[in-house]
Amino acid sequence: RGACPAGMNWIETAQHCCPPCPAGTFLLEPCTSPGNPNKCDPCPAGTFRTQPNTLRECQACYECDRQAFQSVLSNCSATSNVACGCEPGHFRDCLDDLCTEFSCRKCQPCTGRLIQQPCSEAQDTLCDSNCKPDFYREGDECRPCHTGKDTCGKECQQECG
Amino acid sequence: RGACPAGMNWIETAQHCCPPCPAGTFLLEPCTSPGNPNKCDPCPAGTFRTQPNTLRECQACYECDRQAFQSVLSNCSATSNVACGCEPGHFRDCLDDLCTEFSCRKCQPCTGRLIQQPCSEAQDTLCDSNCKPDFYREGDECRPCHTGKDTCGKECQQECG
Amino acid sequence: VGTHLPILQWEDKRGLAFTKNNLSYSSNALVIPVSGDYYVYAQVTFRGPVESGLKPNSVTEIITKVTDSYPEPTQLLTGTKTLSENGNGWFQPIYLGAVVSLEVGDKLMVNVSDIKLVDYTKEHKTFFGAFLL
Amino acid sequence: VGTHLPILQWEDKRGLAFTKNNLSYSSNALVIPVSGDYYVYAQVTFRGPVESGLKPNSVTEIITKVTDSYPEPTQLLTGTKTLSENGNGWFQPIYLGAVVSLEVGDKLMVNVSDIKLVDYTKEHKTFFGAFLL
Amino acid sequence: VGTHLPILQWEDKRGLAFTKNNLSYSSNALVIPVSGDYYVYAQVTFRGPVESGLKPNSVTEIITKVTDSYPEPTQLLTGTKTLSENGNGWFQPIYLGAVVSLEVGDKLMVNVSDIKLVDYTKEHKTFFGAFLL
Repeated sequence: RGACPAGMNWIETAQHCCPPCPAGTFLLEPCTSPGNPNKCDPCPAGTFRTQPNTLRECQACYECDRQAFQSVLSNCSATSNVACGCEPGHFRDCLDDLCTEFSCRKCQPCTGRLIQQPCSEAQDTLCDSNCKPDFYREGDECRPCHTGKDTCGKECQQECG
Repeated sequence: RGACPAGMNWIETAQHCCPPCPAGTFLLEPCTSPGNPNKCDPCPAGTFRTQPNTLRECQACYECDRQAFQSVLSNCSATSNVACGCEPGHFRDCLDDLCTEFSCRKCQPCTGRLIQQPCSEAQDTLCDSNCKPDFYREGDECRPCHTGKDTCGKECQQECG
Repeated sequence: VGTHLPILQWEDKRGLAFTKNNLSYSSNALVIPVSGDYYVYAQVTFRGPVESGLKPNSVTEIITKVTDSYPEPTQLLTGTKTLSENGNGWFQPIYLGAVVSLEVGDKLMVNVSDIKLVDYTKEHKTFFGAFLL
Repeated sequence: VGTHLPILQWEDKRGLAFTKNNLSYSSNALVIPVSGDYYVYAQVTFRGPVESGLKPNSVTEIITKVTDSYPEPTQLLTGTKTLSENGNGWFQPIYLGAVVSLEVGDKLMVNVSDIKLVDYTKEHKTFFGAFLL
Repeated sequence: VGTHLPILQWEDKRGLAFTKNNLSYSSNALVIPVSGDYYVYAQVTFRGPVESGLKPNSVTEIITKVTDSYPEPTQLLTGTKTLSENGNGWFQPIYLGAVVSLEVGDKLMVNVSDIKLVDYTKEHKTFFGAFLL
């Protein structure tokens, strides 16, 4: 295998050192002599190359997982893979510590409580631990005082008075 | 395939019957005639053969599972595989009925109880069902009577008096 | 029988995907160009839960052969597993592979129990192929 | 070790099953006709619970090699998985495959942790094979 | 992505392990001697719980390709599974295999989500290989 000068790659099939094709393209035909440079073709739709290269094909773009409520943050381009996030009202439930894989889960509604921190891509809504005024606690739920429907039970009287 | 006299094995590549190499070695080169015996080589480090053989390589030694608190009972030798047990304070939790695969789990401490049977390789500690003197039962735990810290609750008074 | 199960569609040109020696891919099937014994394989990564879908208790992947001359497809390889993951996010790959005798013109397809549960997002998680021995 | 586990028996003629190039099947084993490197593979679909059996906490599949000239079998490939399915019906495939160097006359067998748990009902769910590279 | 995961090291001489036809193993990678289509495969048996480690909720195995001329590795095959086993001992094999086009000098490696969870104790439970078609 010939050693190539810096910035050039050895092409086995052409037995030749050639400069890389720019990012966003791939090597269709390698250079065969100084006068006869590489033939680089743009990455076909749905593929990309983030770096200059002498590779024979571009990488296939990932897709965002519609079924798992993912949304497209940025589309796949010739030089960058797709970037996925979560649809509004969902947050990322990371499946590994680098969050390369995640599913999008519904933000919790904090019914009857004040919201300490709104839901974001990175984190579920943070609900206040005690209930909003005009709500009473039953178990770990906050129920409205005056619904008119059911009678006001023990906890209800205590807090709603 | 020639039939070989007892104690000799047919060697396909040499088209010859040869005696086996001793345990702890493997067949490097088969015999080619009575005057030209086998060339047997010792099993390289990390491998073994428990039986006389005309095999071309020795078996790779197993390793004891450090992460699962296994300890080496006997090292791998040229004629025997490694034997693994459990580190002190752990017992074998067999994963199949022949216990060829097992993980080592921490022995239970029997806090506040008498030990019926101490922990061993084969079995977890057997704790006495009722509490030691000066201990009282709370749920399925045995708590010391006089800790000075918390007051003596219902169960505590009953037993500690 | 497996064939009423939905058929997966495949991408056969981009990235790691390729077909050669005129083994071709058309209308969801690998088309066999030459009779012989082939090692056929496929992996499907299933993942859930999917809001709309019911909580499935199992996932199934079947590699099926369809022959023009015979009305019924043949199930070649089946991988089927019950799910014991409780509610939250789960995923689970099933790999299948074996040697089968195929005739020129036979078509190979992959059926799955529920297309909504298939992780189609990355080419290295769900794939399908065959090679002549 | 491993070989005291029960050995599966296989059907080598009907349906998808076949042997050729004088790779033959006799008394529960594939018999190697020619020394060389083989890709050996097997899938066993386990299922339970089986009334009589205790709740097994794991299932194991082992491809084993037996050589006439050596009294102990060699474990070539092992797939072993704990079961987290609680009580009710479960099923679970284990696929194994790799290249191994074999000598003429070597015999290949498949051992399993519990024969009662093997789904033998369909040839496309439990299968075993090898081919010379 | 994926390549920041730890790389497994392999034993390539003892017991069942071998390399030939100048497919060689050096610094944790299989080095491709001749351009062509290869069937690449690997099985990793994961097991836990491991005291120190947190309770992982998933295990992942990735076969990766590194090319000298390109700064980013390519993920070829990925097997990733959530764990539903509660506290006590669990184990779980993941097998991957497929045909990929490789160039002379390409390097193949196996990355895993957590090396502490890999069962390295027996050569027939965790293995890695490739052969030219």
